[in-house]
Amino acid sequence: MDILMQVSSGFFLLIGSFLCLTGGLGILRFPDFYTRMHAVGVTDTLATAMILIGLILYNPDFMVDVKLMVILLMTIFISPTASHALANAARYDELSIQKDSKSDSELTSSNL
Amino acid sequence: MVVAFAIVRMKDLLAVVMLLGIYSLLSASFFVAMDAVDVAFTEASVGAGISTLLMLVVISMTGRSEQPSRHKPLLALAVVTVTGSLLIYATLDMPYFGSAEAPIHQHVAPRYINASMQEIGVPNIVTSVLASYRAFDTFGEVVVIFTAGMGVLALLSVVRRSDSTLNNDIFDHSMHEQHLILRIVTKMMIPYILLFAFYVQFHGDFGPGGGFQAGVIFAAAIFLYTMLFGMSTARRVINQSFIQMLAATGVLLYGSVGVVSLLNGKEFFDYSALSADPIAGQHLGILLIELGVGITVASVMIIIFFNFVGRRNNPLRKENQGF
Amino acid sequence: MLLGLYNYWVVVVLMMVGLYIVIAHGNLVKKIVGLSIFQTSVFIFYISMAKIDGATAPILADGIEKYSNPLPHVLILTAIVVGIATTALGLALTVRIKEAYGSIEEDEIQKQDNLDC
Amino acid sequence: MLIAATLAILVVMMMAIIRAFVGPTTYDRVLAVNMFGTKTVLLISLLGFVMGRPEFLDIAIVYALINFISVIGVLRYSNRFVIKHSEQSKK
Repeated sequence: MDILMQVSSGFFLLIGSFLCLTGGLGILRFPDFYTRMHAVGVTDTLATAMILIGLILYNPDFMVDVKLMVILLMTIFISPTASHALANAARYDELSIQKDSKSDSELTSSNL
Repeated sequence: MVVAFAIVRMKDLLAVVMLLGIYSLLSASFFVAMDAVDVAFTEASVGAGISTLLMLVVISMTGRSEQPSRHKPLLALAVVTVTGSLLIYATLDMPYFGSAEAPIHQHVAPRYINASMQEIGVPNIVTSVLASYRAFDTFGEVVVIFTAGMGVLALLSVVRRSDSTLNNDIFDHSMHEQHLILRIVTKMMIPYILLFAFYVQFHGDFGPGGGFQAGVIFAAAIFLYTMLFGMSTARRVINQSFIQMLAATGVLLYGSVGVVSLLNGKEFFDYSALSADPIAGQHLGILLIELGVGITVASVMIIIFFNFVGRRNNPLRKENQGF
Repeated sequence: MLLGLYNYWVVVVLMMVGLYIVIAHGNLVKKIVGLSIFQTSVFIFYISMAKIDGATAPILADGIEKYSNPLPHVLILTAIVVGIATTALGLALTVRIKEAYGSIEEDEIQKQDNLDC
Repeated sequence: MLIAATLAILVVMMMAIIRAFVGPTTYDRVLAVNMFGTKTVLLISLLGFVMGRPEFLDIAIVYALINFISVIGVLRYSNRFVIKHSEQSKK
């Protein structure tokens, strides 16, 4: 039973780290804001959940598990909401989908 | 550390502030790695949260682009280089990183670590030093925070206008459409944030936490509410004069604990006078003092934020905004 | 052996970056950012002095003998909160300056002052 | 395994910082900051386990909260700016 816990926690941690790395790669390499948003928003929540589940399995202490659960719940609530708000704001700002079409300075000058 | 260099180069102040947020998060993680959990707690809530928010509000008032400076940066660079190299020369005599023989670890610290459990009965040494051994220092700091809050109040307080401007109403409406999901999630989160603030407040004896952090978290919950539901709604929930009174109450509570122990024949802030059992007295004293700190910090932060935002919404400022 | 001092060098570099921003930039908000970088470097200095190799956080628990030094933690804890209060005060002054002069650039403020005289 | 995960998160944090530097628009930067915050939460909880004192997860909770609040703050104050001006131009 103990070894099963160890192996499964290692497995979850591995998946989590992999997802993290994917998200990081995505934020660096994707061509425009919305795809980057997509890369981060999708992987972030799952990666966090995976790593936290891995830690919960790794750890026998009850109190720590409860705190980890709280963090997990918060991430599940907060992370998609923040992504949504961000995407929404970008859409209202009429940020275009083409490849980095507006640089920062153009954006400000066009709005002022 | 690289972040700091980038901050120098950035002209866009908004980006600068965001980088400052990252920098603050980084330094907080550094504090965790250096075993300073309490400090990391504070830095996370204060540096990353509140100060970023305040800077954002100010930038939205003053405009976000920086003009290229006409000074000669070479002179500044020279001054900086000279000072830096002198400082590095001075560090050559310093004890090595992480060594246990450094002079700083020889004098009062062992006493705090060894005697704290018997004398105070609180597992978190940082809390016991903060609230008991060095209660007088902390009192001074609380007064400084209070004074700063009053200073901001004096500089920025606006005469309240009962007629909220038309522009704001339109804006509030558009916000409502746009941020439906945000509002619902926030409504769900805020009670838990407040609950968590209380947990931090009263759990400070046993784990990282205490009045300073709890106050900031509490204030952060209020900020969140203000940002999403508008200033006027938040004013309806928390009255300005009420919060000003609270700030003063916090300082008074702190001071009166000291005075009570003085009246009971012990020294200022010697809590063993508060109860027959010295340990229980210490517990009570720390609890009261942390409460005072928490109330002061929370209400001063709220005062500062309300005044910044209130100044921002002031209709007089509108013509200045098209810079 | 000199490498054992690297934490101080990081602090010095950060401090100098902050100082450079304060000296060389005209924008008042930028100056406040510089000050807060300077401030954080002092925090890092204190905290890194408190660290002892192999020690853990100063919260007493069974079976742990070495703790890091709690005293600098206390000092910095209060300093951070005081720091935000003073930063807020500085920002408030900035806002007032912006309202009075219409600008937060040092040069323009001085120019306007010279015109007034 | 814990250490491997920590290293992975550190690498991702570096990536997020780079994006925050170059990110052509403000929203890219906000995105990077948001991601950085989430990764810091993970890093703190992992660090607690690596250092053998996992009781300090409160800090991670605070990070999660503060991260949310600051993202909302950035959006609110940068966004409002934009909306106001576009409304004025419509009139």
